[in-house]
Amino acid sequence: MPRGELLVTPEPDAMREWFRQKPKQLVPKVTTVKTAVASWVHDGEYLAVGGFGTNRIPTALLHEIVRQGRRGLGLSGHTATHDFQILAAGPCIDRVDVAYVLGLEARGLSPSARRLCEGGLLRLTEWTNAALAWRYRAAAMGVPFLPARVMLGTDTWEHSAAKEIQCPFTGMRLAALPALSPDVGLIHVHEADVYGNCRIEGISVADADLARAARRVIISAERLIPHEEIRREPTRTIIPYFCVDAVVEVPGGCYPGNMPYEYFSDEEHLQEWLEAERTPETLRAFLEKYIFGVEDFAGYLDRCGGRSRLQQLRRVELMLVQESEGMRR
Amino acid sequence: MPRGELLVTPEPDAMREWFRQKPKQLVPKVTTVKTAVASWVHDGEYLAVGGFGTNRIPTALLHEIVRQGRRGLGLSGHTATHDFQILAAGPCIDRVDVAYVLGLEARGLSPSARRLCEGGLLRLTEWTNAALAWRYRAAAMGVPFLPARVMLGTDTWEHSAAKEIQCPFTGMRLAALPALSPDVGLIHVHEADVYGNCRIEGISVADADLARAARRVIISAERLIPHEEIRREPTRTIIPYFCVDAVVEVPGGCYPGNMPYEYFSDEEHLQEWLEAERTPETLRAFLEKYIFGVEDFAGYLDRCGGRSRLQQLRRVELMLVQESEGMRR
Amino acid sequence: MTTYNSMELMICLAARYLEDGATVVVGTGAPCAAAMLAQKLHAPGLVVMFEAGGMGPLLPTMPISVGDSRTFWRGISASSMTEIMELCQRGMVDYTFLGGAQIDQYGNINSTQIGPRDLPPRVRFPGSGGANDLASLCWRTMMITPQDQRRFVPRLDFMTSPGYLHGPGAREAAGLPPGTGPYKVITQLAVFGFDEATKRMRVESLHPGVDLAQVQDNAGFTLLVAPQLPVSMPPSAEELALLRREVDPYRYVIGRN
Amino acid sequence: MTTYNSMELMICLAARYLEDGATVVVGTGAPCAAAMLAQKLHAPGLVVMFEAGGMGPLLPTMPISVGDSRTFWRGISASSMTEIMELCQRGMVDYTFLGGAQIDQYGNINSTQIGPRDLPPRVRFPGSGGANDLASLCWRTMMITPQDQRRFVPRLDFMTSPGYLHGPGAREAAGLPPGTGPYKVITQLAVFGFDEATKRMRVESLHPGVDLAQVQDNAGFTLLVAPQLPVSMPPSAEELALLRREVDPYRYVIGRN
Repeated sequence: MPRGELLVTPEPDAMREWFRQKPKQLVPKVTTVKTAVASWVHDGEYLAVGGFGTNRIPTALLHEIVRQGRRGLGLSGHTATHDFQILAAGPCIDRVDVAYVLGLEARGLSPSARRLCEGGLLRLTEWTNAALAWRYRAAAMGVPFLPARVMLGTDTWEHSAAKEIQCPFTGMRLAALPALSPDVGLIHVHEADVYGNCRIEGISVADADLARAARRVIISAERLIPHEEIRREPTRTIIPYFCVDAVVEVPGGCYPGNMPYEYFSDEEHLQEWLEAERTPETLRAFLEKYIFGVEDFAGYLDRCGGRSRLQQLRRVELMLVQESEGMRR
Repeated sequence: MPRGELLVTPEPDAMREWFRQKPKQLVPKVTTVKTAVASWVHDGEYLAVGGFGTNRIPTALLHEIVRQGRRGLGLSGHTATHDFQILAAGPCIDRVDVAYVLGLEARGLSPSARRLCEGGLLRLTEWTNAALAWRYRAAAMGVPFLPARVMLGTDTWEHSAAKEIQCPFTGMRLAALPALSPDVGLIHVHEADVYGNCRIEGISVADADLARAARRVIISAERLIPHEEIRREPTRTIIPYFCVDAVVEVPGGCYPGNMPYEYFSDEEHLQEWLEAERTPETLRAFLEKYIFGVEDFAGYLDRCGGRSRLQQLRRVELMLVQESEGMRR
Repeated sequence: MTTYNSMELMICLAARYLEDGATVVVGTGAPCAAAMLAQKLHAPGLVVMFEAGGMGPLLPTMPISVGDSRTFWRGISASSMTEIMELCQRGMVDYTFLGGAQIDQYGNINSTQIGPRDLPPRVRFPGSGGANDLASLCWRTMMITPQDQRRFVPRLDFMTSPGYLHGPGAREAAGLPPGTGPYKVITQLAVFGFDEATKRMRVESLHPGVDLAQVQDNAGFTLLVAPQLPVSMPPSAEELALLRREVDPYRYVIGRN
Repeated sequence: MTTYNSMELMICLAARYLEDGATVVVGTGAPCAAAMLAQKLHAPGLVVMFEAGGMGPLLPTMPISVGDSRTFWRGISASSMTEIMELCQRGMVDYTFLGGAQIDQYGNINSTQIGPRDLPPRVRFPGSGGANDLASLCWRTMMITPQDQRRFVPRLDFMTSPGYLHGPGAREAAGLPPGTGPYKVITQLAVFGFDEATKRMRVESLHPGVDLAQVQDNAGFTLLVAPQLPVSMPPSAEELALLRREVDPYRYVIGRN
């Protein structure tokens, strides 16, 4: 019998009222990273981050959350790795629906994230990647739960906040996954227009559903494109504008992550992060240098090698150079 | 308490065994319409048709089913209009999960379809468009049902085969929609490679889910494209090849329907259909002329005006000519 | 004085309810004409959607089918049926329009069949399509329909789509989302709303030249009457001009009067 | 005679189980190397997928992340997490590979934490990620792992992902799809399968130079032993050449031995 804490309660009727009030006008929503975070992300709220791990993540938005000193945030951790690492460095978060955090996959575990978890500074409820993706889907569909065949029989199940149900047609035992409507969804995309219509190239992970599930959505985009271009190929719109509250244009906004077709991950810098986390003191110095000590994300990019570094990572992404050339340990 | 007949029972475990056996090799699947229908559509099976009404429907495949004289078919009727009309003319079908059949929207009701329904020659279970779309989705997800907030409280509900459930988190009363796995899915797409990887331009209706729900899938495509082209833009693949059993290239294969970006519907010919249905005798003559009396779909297109007619409909689609120029009543 | 026919009147009346920035799922015909007209008048930001997946098109002409390529021409998205229905289910759609063969005093609608419920039906209609879904999920349901005793009936032969079912609280008890339901019914004679307390249909305005008795004579159930009963505002010259010249130049809909 | 390290041996052994035309969801590291190697040997039609959405890529190099752009480079589709997980849930995926900190005799796996279950954990690991999903939904689960008493434990500190749970019938009773479960475990010492009757782990082959006592000494539970106990077939020169030259030229994985 699952006994994990349900960090966000499914409330389809309350969400219906919320979505009814959400503006549907085509009004320009372009703003700065600073203003977007100041206006739309508040202490204590529950966040969900698009992309996957180090891939297509909204790094610029996450840095700004740390820079503005948000506290007491909740997080949906469906393979949140560098994103979790950034928020844990704050530390901005105090509770997590966790499927996969802490690790940066093959790169190792994040010491500061471990300190948070093992120091008892986080409330954790266990889930799986699919469970969290389906929980967004349930919210996007406007239903309070979805059935699934995962987690059953394990401690992951016991420490989740799922419930067991029986299929009324087959009698099958199923997991019921409660709809998850984050307060804020943060998503980095390839292209957006000023109203928030978005395109993503490559895998979309869970972002189509996340954008529909969240109360508020902040989009950072590699580039703005004309609204007419959206209308020229409506098949490619993965997020419609009325889901979106703010749009910021941040070229390189996923750095040091991998933005498909744009630039590869900066493995050296990710390694520098991990090493800086060894002690709270080295982490502090690192954050001072890269986040608190710069005005904005452009300042961070400059300290990381600026345009020439991004150009190099673009060559790696396009496989114009051998990836061993300084890109991995 | 719903008392409609459940025409297709959800059996996730049996479907798992089916999908396990389905070949995953990249083998060419291109064949003819005749062979595809002969090999993959059998008397008594349950069909579902892609597209919507008169839009992006696999007309060539449907004609061939009539031409080969299939009998006793079941049909998922989520806005199946011209497709239903064709199968009803056979008559190839004896049972329907019905959300919207008979009518051709604003064009009027199909007399032969009415004769079938009102003559008691069809077993009908009532559903809605969304319910049938979500029933495909449930099957595509591999779960036995999905919850929804439709049909409740009406006669549509009473004559459906849905069931009521209570949400384990909120206590809400919900409709449980049973997964629908058709024996055969028939889908017309813009582009496919020889293995069955498909692209659709414009609205996808319920076809992404249908292709994943059906035991067997026959694709007709406006044109084949090189496999390398699929791999060049994997973001655009809406149906992956391993869902697909047969691929046929049929330019104009949706005629007299509307193929987005390719050609508009032929309203004159659709009107001719409706008028021919007035009596069984006039229908017989019509079918003789257009279906039984031709070798294949190319023969039908020829009798309908061939290339020059399609060219004209292309101009209407692209709005290069006024649509009033002979395109509508 | 401008002359107009009933269809033109009904479309103009319907258009006025669609405010700027609202969302509406429409079918073909009069509802689509009303939405297009609203966009050209007071509601350029009205977001029009179609159940097959079309979202926010710059409608170049009236669609023939709710799935044809006009429904997503220069749209903001060419999506899917589940996308649109899920938008409705999570509360993002303000309005929808339904049609049907019969309507009762609670705004329940029959578009399935005439005759006793045991199969085979005496007259079979298309069925729900997306109507039941939209009537269940959108905030406010409207109807543009001819009115007579055969259509305004005390008891439906088949309840395809939910109005207020059998009265106050019935929708919520059945599991339908709270706060939803029929909003306006527009006929050739009058505009109807629904009484807050009883959820029964009530006359809210009479079209020019129509009296209350005439409206009641053309209904098979007793109509409630609003405390104020104004005359429906006839189409303005501007409305008619836009409707005739830009919305429906080939008179597909307004010619059906 | 060719020399090879343990990691190379484990990857080559794993690759041989992946037959042509099968589907496999892999993570980074050894499983991905095994899948790539299989493709270059006997299974050019092995369909490799990644849980974040990558489907059937022409893997140019080993991905660093299961969501990086290599995972869908020239893929047949760049899809989504739900697309991949639903493929698994409806039975279309034959194999998956898991990793973890602990495994028990039923093939249950812990990748969540070490120490008592009450929070805070003594040592916290990443957690399930997609592991529990894949172990629940794919037909056959494999594991490539170093083996010692700390990893092969009588009782997991936390059961992240399901093996056979507590024995025969337990998966089905819990609601997991019938016919699924752990298939092979490949360590630096031996290859293990699972006994049909008891669902307990059993030694099926010993790596060259390893004896059964050594294998048992490195397990915290009693191992069953297959009736036939051959020596694991060492990597061929061809396997090693492809693994070293084409699959992992920078020794990201095989250098970790």
